[in-house]
Amino acid sequence: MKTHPMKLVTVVCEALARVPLLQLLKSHGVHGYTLFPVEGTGARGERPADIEEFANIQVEVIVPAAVADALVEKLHRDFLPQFAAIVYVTAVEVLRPEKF
Amino acid sequence: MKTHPMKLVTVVCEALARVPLLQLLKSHGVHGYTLFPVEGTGARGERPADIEEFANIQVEVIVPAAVADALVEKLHRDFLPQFAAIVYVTAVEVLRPEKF
Amino acid sequence: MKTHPMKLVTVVCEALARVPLLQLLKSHGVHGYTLFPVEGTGARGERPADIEEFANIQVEVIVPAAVADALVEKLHRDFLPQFAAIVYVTAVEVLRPEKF
Amino acid sequence: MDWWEGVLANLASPPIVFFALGVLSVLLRTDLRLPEPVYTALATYLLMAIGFKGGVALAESGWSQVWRPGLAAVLLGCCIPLWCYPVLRRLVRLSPVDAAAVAAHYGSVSAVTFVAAVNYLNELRVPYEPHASAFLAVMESPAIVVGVLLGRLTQPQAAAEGGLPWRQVLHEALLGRSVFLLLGALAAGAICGARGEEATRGFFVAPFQGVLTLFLFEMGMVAARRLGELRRVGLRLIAFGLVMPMVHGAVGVVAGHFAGLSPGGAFLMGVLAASASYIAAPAAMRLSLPQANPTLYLTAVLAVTFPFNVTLGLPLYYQLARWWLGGLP
Amino acid sequence: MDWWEGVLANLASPPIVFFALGVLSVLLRTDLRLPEPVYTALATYLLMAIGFKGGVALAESGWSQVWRPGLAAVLLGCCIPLWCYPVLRRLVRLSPVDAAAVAAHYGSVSAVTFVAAVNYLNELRVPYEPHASAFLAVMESPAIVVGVLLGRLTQPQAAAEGGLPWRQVLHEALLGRSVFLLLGALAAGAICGARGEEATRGFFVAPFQGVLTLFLFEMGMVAARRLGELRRVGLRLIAFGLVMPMVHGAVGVVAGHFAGLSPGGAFLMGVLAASASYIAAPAAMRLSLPQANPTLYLTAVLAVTFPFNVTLGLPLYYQLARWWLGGLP
Amino acid sequence: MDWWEGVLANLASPPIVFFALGVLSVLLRTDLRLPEPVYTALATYLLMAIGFKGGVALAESGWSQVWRPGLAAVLLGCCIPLWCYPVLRRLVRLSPVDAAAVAAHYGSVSAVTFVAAVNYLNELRVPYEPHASAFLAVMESPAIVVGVLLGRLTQPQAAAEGGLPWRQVLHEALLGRSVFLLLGALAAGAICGARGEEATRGFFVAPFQGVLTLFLFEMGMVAARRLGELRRVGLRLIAFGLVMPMVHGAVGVVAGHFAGLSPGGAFLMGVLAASASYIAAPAAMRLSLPQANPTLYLTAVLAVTFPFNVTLGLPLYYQLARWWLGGLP
Ligand SMILES: Nc1ncnc2c1ncn2[C@@H]1O[C@H](COP(=O)(O)O)[C@@H](O)[C@H]1O
Ligand SMILES: Nc1ncnc2c1ncn2[C@@H]1O[C@H](COP(=O)(O)O)[C@@H](O)[C@H]1O
Ligand SMILES: Nc1ncnc2c1ncn2[C@@H]1O[C@H](COP(=O)(O)O)[C@@H](O)[C@H]1O
Ligand code: NA
Ligand code: NA
Ligand code: NA
Repeated sequence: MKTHPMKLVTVVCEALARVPLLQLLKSHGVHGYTLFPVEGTGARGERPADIEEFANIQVEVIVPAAVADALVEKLHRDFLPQFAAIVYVTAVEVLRPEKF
Repeated sequence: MKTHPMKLVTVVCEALARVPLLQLLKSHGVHGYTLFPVEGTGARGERPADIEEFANIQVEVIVPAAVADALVEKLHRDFLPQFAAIVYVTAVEVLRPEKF
Repeated sequence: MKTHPMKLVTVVCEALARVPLLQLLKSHGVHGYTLFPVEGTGARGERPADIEEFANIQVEVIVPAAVADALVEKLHRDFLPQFAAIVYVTAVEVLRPEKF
Repeated sequence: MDWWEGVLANLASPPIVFFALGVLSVLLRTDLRLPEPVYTALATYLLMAIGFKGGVALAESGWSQVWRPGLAAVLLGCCIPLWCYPVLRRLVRLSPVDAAAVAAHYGSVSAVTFVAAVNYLNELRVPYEPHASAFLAVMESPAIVVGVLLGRLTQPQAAAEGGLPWRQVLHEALLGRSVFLLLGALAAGAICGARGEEATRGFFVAPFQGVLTLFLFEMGMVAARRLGELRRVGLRLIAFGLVMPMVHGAVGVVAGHFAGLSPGGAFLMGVLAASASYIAAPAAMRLSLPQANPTLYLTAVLAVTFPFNVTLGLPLYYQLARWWLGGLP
Repeated sequence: MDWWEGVLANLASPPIVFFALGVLSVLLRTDLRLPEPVYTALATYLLMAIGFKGGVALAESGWSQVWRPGLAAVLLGCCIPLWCYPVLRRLVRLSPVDAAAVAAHYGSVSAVTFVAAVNYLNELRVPYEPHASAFLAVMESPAIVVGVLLGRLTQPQAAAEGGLPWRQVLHEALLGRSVFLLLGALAAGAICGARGEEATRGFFVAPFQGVLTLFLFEMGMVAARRLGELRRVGLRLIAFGLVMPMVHGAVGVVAGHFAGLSPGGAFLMGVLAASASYIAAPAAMRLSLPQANPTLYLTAVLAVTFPFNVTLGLPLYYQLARWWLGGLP
Repeated sequence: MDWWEGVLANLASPPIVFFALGVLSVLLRTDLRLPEPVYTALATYLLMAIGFKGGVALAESGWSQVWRPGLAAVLLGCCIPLWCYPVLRRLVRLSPVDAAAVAAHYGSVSAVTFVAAVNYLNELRVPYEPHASAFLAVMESPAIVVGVLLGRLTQPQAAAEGGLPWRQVLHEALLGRSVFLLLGALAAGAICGARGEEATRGFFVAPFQGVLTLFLFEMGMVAARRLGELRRVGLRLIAFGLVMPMVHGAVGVVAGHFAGLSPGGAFLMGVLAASASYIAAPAAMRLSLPQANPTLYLTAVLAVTFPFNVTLGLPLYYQLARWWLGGLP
């Protein structure tokens, strides 16, 4: 089965950043995303999942490499300075590349 | 520490496809899986996590490369045409390869 | 945008191992982690998410390659013999490498 | 009480006001959200409570009074998809498999609409057969089976090309979570009897209307989140989702009357006929007729028919029962 | 009843005892945890219940009695941040943007503290204006708007450098989830009236104090999880979080009295002024003044002011009202 | 009432009927599922309610009446693992560490079984010591400590090879979530007294039996999901899980009687002895004796002993108390 290389961009951030993050993704032409409710600890303290607003979310989007570059650039400039978040990119292989 | 290359096959799909998906995995001799309740948006609309049946799940299985190929083939043929889903494959390194 | 290679170490284990696992991570100088409540099936039976104590968690940490090696070694020696768990490592690219 | 008074009384009842509030909260993008486990817990509670109370009543009234209206409910469930299908094919211009799937939804029933109707009668102090939830229980599955049959007959390759084998279709239709829970709670009520009801009154009876209010608040959000899809389903299907419930409501009231029910009971039968399933049927269709487009049926049922029924529909069907059968305040 | 008796009565009431138990469970690392959906469900219930009951009362008492204390509440909300800001700048030595954010929190209100205060009055059988939750509803937003204004005026580049545009700031302040839910439930109560209250009494009234008890148990854990951050915020901010509520409590009691409230109502106004927001304000600040450090405001509000208010604060503000206004047991 | 009548009365009570329904829903693969947060919320509620009511009673009855049966409970908890261990080694043929782990479970207690027993007495209007939940609270930990001791003594290298240090074992045993919650709620009840109980009656008392019913419905599903593991544990362990509770039930009734309890209280002591822990003990064993196989103890406790106790066990232990001690209806 032929698979096609794509980039999986992952953002872990405070749940309050949900709306701005999804808007940012949309404005970059991302066609879909998957969102996980998570708990976490990082440089900016613990985020126990006891109150939704103060917990974390993880958002994953699969995009072509070129889009990934632009998206990461944008996240670095406009998202990371404001919110408790980390961003990373993984190489994946997808079926049906036309979807992404 | 010696680690061993394996494939992580990820399926994000509507929660209603849970039983058929797990059956398909089982019939391919997959020894284990991990399942996440998720929210998502894609070509087939938003899937907010408000009613369990209409939300998404993400299922991850770690398998040897050969099994991954067969599994992806099967998913492509029998699963993707019927359900709102995406499938992708990531290269990972595991401990204790005999488990997978 | 320049990204930097790191390792994502993933542990899927029984929820009861939460405290020992987080202690182990902390003692290895891990600066942050992300934790998902998950369901799963593996060699040691099904872990449906019906009672929190008997469900699974997935913990992900991003660390430099050297730390990943030491961590995996430690997990192999002290964690895997005692708990129902799997461990795997993925190559990722991060922004702001000084955080990890 | 005329229709307009009935509408106002219904619109000013806590469950409906909070339903509207839920809709509004989505329209205003307030970020309110009730997590999925809360939805599941509330839905489970409502089905358990209504089934249990129905079962206690069933054990007291005995089978002799139940089989005729029960049979009427099953027949209604089987027949509604049969006439919805041609309407959906010709007037709404859906593909065969989409028409079959939508038809199944309108033949099946919505437990929450039924609960709101029972509540409406209680508010007006109108008597009705207390075992009426048994009709709800038996009316959920037949239309699903008929719908799958329609879909597979009209598109024979569909059955081959995916979709569950028949054994599993029946399992899905007869043992879906809501059908099982309702039938199970009915049986539990019949077993435990009045004494069991007495013991659990503080949980299943006293807070019931309040829980329904909270649940309809959540349903308002659920429905409103699908409003955006309205433009994808077309005006014809929207019209179907408004007109057919009225037709079915009328048919149901008449059927209930001829099956021997009191005016209150006939009203409930009308509500069941008018209501459309949004849990059991979508789940079954997704697995049994996967080629059908879920946006069509989910949107029609959740964003059109359900809101219509709980706000304007209930008083309308009540008036029908009042005009035709009399004896209602 | 003197102050000490009042403290003991409050400390021995189920909500406060369970609050302490929640704190203890975190300190002893017992691994107790109530999942987030439970928190959301309980918080929604409390806001719905209190808003609904207030709305029913509002419809009965009429607007004429409400506008004066309502206006007082809004004015208090606007002014508190104005005097907190210089205190936070000079005495607590926060940066301008941090001072603005913290000031917004202390001008806004905590619904749970208010609910605990109402409970306290009910326990003592003290009468109060039953529509008082309307003041809670209108007092949540103004301080948030003023706080953002302060932050952006004092650091003009902040507005440019991120943070929402003003339209969204207002949306966040006026349609945050708790403001919307409270206002909505007030409207619902006003629409449904006494009859609607009667119907939902078994859910919104009978179990209310017990639900509050369970919720405060969870709040004890939530607060205690932030205790570890206390050393990050500095003694000065901790002192602020203890002293300012007392000042505001006194101001609020007086304001309530001059706005025409009964002694019970004036006490509630004092509690509102003294309380600090831990949901609406943090959410709004995070999005509107993202440069402000959330550890500062969250810790001060959750780990200092909230526990102080529900344990020692309530009896204190009650004594103030009793000494100054009389007529209280 | 003879044994068979007692069985029927128990089997027809709402909690047990819904327990059976939960089991059935898993056997029929209905896809019903109550999410984990609902489980946690219900379990927390039940422990809080029972502990709180017990604490109120404790404050009234005073320590003098409590210490003898309390001591009996602790002693029973310590001794049961001592005789279970050789039985599990020789007759069931488990390895030393597995035998120790299973023994700990049967010495510890199940709060839900206890609650069902209290409910059973209430249904029959049999009086019992209202502070009996104190015995539940003190009987949870001792067996866990003894079990870990047994496991580590018989396999000295086990302690070295992993497993927590003793300080943490004790923390786990004495401050596990259910022990802490029960003891805390007992203390809360003792502090708040009758007045606090009055205030929270609408939450902790009125809906209690209904909540128990919903919880046992979920427990039915939880237990049934482990039925598949039965073939992994062997017939001998299954027999152990059926026979030992009867032995312990008899011992507990006698011990309760000699410790000065009323027949109703002695029955409850019998139930405690007969019950086996499925939360506190598994969690503690997993961390303290990680070499033990969790499938063995979880399956025996959840899929064998728990269902047996709540269905047939309760009426059986009741009959024992009735025959031996008299004075029961
Ligand atoms: N090294 C890491 N590995 C995995 N997740 C992390 C790591 N650092 C931070 N995170 C996640 O990112 C969130 C925000 O991080 P921070 O801004 O460092 O507090 C944390 O709450 C964690 O969920
Ligand atoms: N580009 C994407 N990146 C991440 N997840 C996606 C993407 N596209 C779709 N998904 C997920 O896959 C589900 C099904 O996708 P679809 O069939 O396109 O609606 C969506 O609900 C998302 O959870
Ligand atoms: N092959 C696999 N792929 C994905 N997850 C797995 C796999 N095997 C095990 N797991 C996860 O790891 C947990 C512990 O595995 P085990 O110790 O094999 O029971 C399981 O409950 C699953 O969540
Ligand atoms: Na119908
Ligand atoms: Na305030
Ligand atoms: Na025991």
